[in-house]
Amino acid sequence: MSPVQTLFGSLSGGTTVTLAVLLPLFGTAFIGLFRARPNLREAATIVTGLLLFGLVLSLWPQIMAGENPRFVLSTPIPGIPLVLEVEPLGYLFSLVASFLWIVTSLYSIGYMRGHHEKNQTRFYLFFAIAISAAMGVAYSGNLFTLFLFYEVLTLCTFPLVTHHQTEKARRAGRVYLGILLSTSVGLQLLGIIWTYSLAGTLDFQVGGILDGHISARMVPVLLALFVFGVGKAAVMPFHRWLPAAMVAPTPVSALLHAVAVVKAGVFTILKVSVFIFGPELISGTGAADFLIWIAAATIILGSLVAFTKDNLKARLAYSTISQLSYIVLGALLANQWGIIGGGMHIVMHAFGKITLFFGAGAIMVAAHKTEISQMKGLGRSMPFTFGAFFVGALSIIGLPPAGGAWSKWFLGLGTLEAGELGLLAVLMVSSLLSLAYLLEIPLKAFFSKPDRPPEQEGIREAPLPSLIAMGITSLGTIGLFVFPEPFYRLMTMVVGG
Amino acid sequence: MRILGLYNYWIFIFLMMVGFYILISRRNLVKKILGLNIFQTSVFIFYISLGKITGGTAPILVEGESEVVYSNPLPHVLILTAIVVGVSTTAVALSLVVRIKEAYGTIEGAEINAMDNRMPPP
Amino acid sequence: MGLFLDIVSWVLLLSGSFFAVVGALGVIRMPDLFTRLHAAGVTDTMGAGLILVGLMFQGGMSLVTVKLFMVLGFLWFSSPVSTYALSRATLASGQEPFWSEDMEIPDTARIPGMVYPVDATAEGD
Amino acid sequence: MRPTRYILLGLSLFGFWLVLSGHYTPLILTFGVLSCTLVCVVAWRMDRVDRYAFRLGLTLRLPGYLLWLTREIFKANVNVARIILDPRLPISPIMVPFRARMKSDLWRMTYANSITLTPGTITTGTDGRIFRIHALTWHDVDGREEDEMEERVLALDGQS
Amino acid sequence: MFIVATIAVVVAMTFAMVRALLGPTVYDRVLAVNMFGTKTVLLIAVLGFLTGRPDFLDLALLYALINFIGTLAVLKFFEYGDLGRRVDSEGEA
Amino acid sequence: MSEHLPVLLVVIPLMAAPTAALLRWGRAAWGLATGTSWVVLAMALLILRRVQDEGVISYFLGGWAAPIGIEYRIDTVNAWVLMIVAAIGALVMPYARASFEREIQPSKIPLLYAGLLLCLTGLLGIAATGDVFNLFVFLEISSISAYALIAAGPDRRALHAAYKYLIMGSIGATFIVIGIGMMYAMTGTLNMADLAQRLPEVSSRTVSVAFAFLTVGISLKLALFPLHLWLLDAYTFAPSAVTVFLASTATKVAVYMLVRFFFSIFGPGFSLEVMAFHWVLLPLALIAVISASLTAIYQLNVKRLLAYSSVAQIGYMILGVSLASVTGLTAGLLHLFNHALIKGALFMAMGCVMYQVGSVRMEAMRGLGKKMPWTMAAFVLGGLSLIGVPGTVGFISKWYLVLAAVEAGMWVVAALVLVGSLMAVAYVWKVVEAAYFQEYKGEFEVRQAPISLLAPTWVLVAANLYFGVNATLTSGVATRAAEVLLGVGP
Amino acid sequence: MSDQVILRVAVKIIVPMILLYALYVQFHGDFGPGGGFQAGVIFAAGIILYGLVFGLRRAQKVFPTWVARLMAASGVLLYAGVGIASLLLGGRYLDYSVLAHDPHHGQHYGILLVELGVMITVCGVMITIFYFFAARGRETL
Ligand code: NA
Ligand code: NA
Repeated sequence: MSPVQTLFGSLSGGTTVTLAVLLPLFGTAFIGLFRARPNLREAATIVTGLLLFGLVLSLWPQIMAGENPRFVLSTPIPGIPLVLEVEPLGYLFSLVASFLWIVTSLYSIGYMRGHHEKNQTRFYLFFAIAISAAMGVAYSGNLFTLFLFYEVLTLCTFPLVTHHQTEKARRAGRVYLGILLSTSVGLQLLGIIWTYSLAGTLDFQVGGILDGHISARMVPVLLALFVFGVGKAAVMPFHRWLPAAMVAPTPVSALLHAVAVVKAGVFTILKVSVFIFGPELISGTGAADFLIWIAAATIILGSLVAFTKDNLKARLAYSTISQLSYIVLGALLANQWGIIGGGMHIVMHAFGKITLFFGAGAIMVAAHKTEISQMKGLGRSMPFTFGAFFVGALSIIGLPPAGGAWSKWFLGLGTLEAGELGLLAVLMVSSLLSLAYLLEIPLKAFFSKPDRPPEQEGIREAPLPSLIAMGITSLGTIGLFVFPEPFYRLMTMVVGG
Repeated sequence: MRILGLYNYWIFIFLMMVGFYILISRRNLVKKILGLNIFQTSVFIFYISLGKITGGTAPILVEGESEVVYSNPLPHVLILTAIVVGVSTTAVALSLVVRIKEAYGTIEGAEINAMDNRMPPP
Repeated sequence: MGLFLDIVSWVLLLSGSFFAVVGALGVIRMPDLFTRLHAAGVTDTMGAGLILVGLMFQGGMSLVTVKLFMVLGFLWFSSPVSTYALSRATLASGQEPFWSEDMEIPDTARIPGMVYPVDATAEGD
Repeated sequence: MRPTRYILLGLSLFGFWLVLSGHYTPLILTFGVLSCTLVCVVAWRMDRVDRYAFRLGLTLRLPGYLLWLTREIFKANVNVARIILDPRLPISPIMVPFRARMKSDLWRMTYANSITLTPGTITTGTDGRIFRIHALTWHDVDGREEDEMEERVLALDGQS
Repeated sequence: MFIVATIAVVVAMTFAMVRALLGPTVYDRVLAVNMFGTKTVLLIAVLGFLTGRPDFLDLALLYALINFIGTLAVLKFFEYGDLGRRVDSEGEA
Repeated sequence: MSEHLPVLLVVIPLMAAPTAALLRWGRAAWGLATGTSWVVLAMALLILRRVQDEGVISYFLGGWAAPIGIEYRIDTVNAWVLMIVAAIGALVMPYARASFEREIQPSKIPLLYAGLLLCLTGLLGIAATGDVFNLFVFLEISSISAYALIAAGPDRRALHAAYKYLIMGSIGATFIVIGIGMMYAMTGTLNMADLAQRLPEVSSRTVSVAFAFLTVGISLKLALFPLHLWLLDAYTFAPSAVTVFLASTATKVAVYMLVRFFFSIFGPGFSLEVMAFHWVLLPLALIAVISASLTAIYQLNVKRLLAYSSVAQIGYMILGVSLASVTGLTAGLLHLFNHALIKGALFMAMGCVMYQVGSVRMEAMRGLGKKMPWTMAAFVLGGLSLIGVPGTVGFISKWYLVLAAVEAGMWVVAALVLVGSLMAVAYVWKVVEAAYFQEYKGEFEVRQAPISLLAPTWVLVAANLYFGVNATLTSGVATRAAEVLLGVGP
Repeated sequence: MSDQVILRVAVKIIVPMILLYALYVQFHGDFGPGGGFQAGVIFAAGIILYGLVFGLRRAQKVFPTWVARLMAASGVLLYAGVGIASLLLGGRYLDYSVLAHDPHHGQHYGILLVELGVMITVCGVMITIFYFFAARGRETL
């Protein structure tokens, strides 16, 4: 018996699933309770995170056994229950989110205190709610439930994005909420209701629910409603919210880019592709043809824009936009390798990008630098930070020995399976671009001479908790290259391998 | 009788038009109420005409006694009720006008609107 | 007897109608408020009186007649009071009665010791 | 404020009730008595508040006077109607003061209203014993009818 | 015969209306409206007989009463500017 | 006694109203009003349950049969509306105490409770009665008391607002009573069930005229665009508790009247096929949704902003009704309830602000996120519900509405509904930004609103969330009511 | 100048008759509904006439404001109370036949009481309204 099983073994699958969604909410009670005592407050977050991760892990045997634990919360609308159900893809997402929450919390302790941020209790509170929503997204048993948690995630990250409550934050918040809500309400919800009126159900089913209920002519329209309606996937032209959200504290960026938000977006698209439309409907009708090229365009344009940004966080943001469309591309290819690659890239990009953001945040806290051109020679003062940054960059580019190599490899196979050499070329060009815009940073830090040397005196490494967090994620990135097996197995279960 | 019934309808329509016209064309609050009253009076006349057509169609039967038939009180009651409603509305309206006059110093709708607009947006 | 009553009633109604119309005509013809009040008095006293009495003959000895009588009584009671209130209010508002310029008051019509408005006007000129 | 005044008032009101009612069941009669009592109470309260109580002018000469008045009213109406219908509209309006000799307000009001009721003359104001009379023509106030009217009203009061 | 009376009363009412429109003073209009009211009382009475339903007489009496009080109230309002004071010369204490 | 519930429901508040007016002490009147409203709620719930269990309840006043006797006839539709009105009443009364004490002269307070009770009586009566003329009488009882209540607002413009409402409301009432008279002239009955039976047998031209009069009249009472102008000032200047009450109940009952006349009395066949009312109302509803939402964005007074939003929300209800399908009517009826919860919560939150800050202008919201956290949190949650965020009642309404539009193949309508929701984001967020992104700059110390204001507010907020997550009951009743109205289903 | 003897005497004579007529209408109107309303209007008209001539203050001494308000309220209570009474006696709301042993009498009493309620309310409301308006002079209207 593992300690995990000792702790949670006695719980039934359905209970565990529900608990996984509710646990972070219980955590908020303690966070609120200890608002005057920061150490206890952060301890509450970490402990909740550990418990949550343990809870998620305890589901592993059941998932591997092919069981899908399920729990109906309520029935808001007759025929459309609010239901939680775990399948391998959602499980994969929940593993990533719950694990990275712990790491991000650890990092936050260093960052928020080092940066003397205000309203830290609120920060941890909404962070926990966001995780709860992310778990809800991961375990949604139907599209309705997913939409509910998707929107809750949008709303509870708003106070995080606008954490500083400045005029700039207010404007960013408007863009953030404006794009995410208008796409989800205006397009996604319409798609969902349309789906319901066609299929009479919103349940996620293997092979999809729409086949036979929709005319081939309308499939691309409905699919487009979802691809653009899931604003969190940041497919162009609905990507502006992600760079705007850069005003937030770095741990929030980590949450947005790696842990929950954008991942919830691409996860939704994968889910819709696999369980609502079904791979056969998409590939059979050629419905995704033009959408695939929009994803491809986003990949290239995102990389190009990233290239032009001197602000580190902005560059990372556009990098994310580009990388997310890899996953969208995988979902829209809707073939075996595309889906596996897309799912794997959720994990790989999460670990790689969170490492990069931790690095960016650490540079900001320790050296107060935000522009890449100012970072020349910083590597000597902060070797550990830039080392971790380098590892993260490798993963995003897709080079060994980082996990990103695997997902990019599978996505490449997916394009070949679809016979689209043009798409393969897009992937290659984008990787080359990311090689250029990401590796520039550690190279400058380690090998360039600072413009004004005296300025860098007194700069030391980031606070310890942040360093530990970076260590964990960069090691994880490498570990994922060595040991991608669990996630690969989950994804093969998704595609029915 | 037939002609009289028609007369009633013409009076009804005429009063309705006149009342409605006064109601919408006057800016003076009291004149508006006058118009409203004429407008409502037209309805009473309309109902009186109804009483002539349908009066006596439906008698009240008292349980226990066979066929004790009273005259149909229904149109009468309806008119009376409508009058009560109209009078109450007029009373409230006039008391509002009194208090508007106290508060604004005028009962000209245009002037009151101008004063309202001059005040800071609510 | 019934015919006789009917004829009486018709005569009353007809003459009442005559007075009502004539009085109303007077209200239009007369030059000022006070003189109009006289004309209005015609409709209120004779017009209403004859018509209502005419109706009483139709009503016979019944509650209807009692009520008609009450209507008449009330009209005859209230009409002079209203007339008085109207003329008084008009005078109070400063409006002078119409006075034809070429009018003379014979001495026989004068009450000793009274000052007539016409004299006051004449003296003022 | 004497009780007899209210007894008299109550009785005359009850007479009024009986004429109107036509239903002589015990229930309705009871209501009648109660109603008259209630009205008397209100009248008493009014008298107390306004201190303006006067003797009820219930006299047997009243019907005779009313008959005479009706005849006068008819005569005057014919006159005024003739004026109205005359194309020349032969009016000569005049405002004259009248002296009224009645002691009681009740009879002064009766006199004033009688003047107004006969077309051709209207009472436009009273100040003590002086009435201001407006006449349609000066013939209307040559004094003869008015004097007779005054005598008859005085007779109602028992003054003459 | 009732119809003759009805027409006569309506004609009288029309004349009253004409006077109300002509004015010229507000008191002329009050006179006209008051007269219109008393003629309405007559009309109700005559119409009751014309239609064979003389049970509207209560209404006629009520109307006469309200017409009377309304006239007094309007006049008092024009003269004194309010309805609450006493109308005799002593004024209200 | 339980068979008398339909009439007791109306008579008890009717008796409480004059009693409250006689009480000299505001607190005593408050106690009476609150107790009455709770009793009424209990009765409304009992009625709803009985209707669910046993079907239509019919009650003849005085034991006379129609058409002389007045029938109180309660099916799922009225039971539903009764429950909404009673529930809001039961929450507004306790809320009113502190609010009135701050905004109203003490000597007038008992009269205001009397007014609220009378208005409650009228609204309940409209919903309970099965007699169209009786409905008119109750309509005017509620309207006249509403005029008086609005006029009690602290700003002098409340008087003018009440006057304008009175004029428009009375025109509407007169149109309605003309329509009722025409129906009576044609059929000789005022009973709704009898009317429904006899109207198809008579000349359809006169019926059409009656239909037109009723439609215009009810639209005025309903504040349907473009007849909505009275509502704006009325909601803006009325005392806070009155605004809460009227915004959550009065227009809802008007929608009920519309539905009752169109579907139960004239019948879907006549209303939809002969008159095709939905082709008139649908565009108006859409214009209401879009134009009122757009105008709301530019308001500088939050109560006025919410008033514009109400006009838009009425548009949603009428939209659902004019889609004329089971899903559409369900959406409309569901939104009756849901919007009552939403606007109740939002206006209550504004009442709290009025209580502590003395203003509900946009500037007054600055920094209140910190100063009045519970109040503003309630506003945010209510606002999310107004927007239609999943997990709130607003979402359920939008769901059915869009579903009905999609089912009817009206894609533009579906899209416009969602666009309206996005506009709601814009105007709700203006308040949120003022409260949370700006600093409080007032001179005096602002404290948390008293618990007696916050508790009812949060009950409504909780209801917004609860019925947003578990709408089985509400949508079940609404669907059944829609089926009753369309004459389909069991 | 005038001493208003005409108005004062006329009012003192006519008001008691008006009041009695109101009560007559009240108690003879039970075979046709609506008597209560007319009676209330007529009664109130009598008081208003008195107030017009003798002044608001005196009218309020004869007929205090609180009495008018009490009447306005208690009439409604009476009206509704009769209905409740018929419920308590086992009938339907406003089913007066249960109010007495003989259903016919019961109906009679019921209508009487209900009409009385109507009269009291109408009268109270009208007088209250008159007091409201009479208390305000031209300055305010
Ligand atoms: Na004379
Ligand atoms: Na005369």
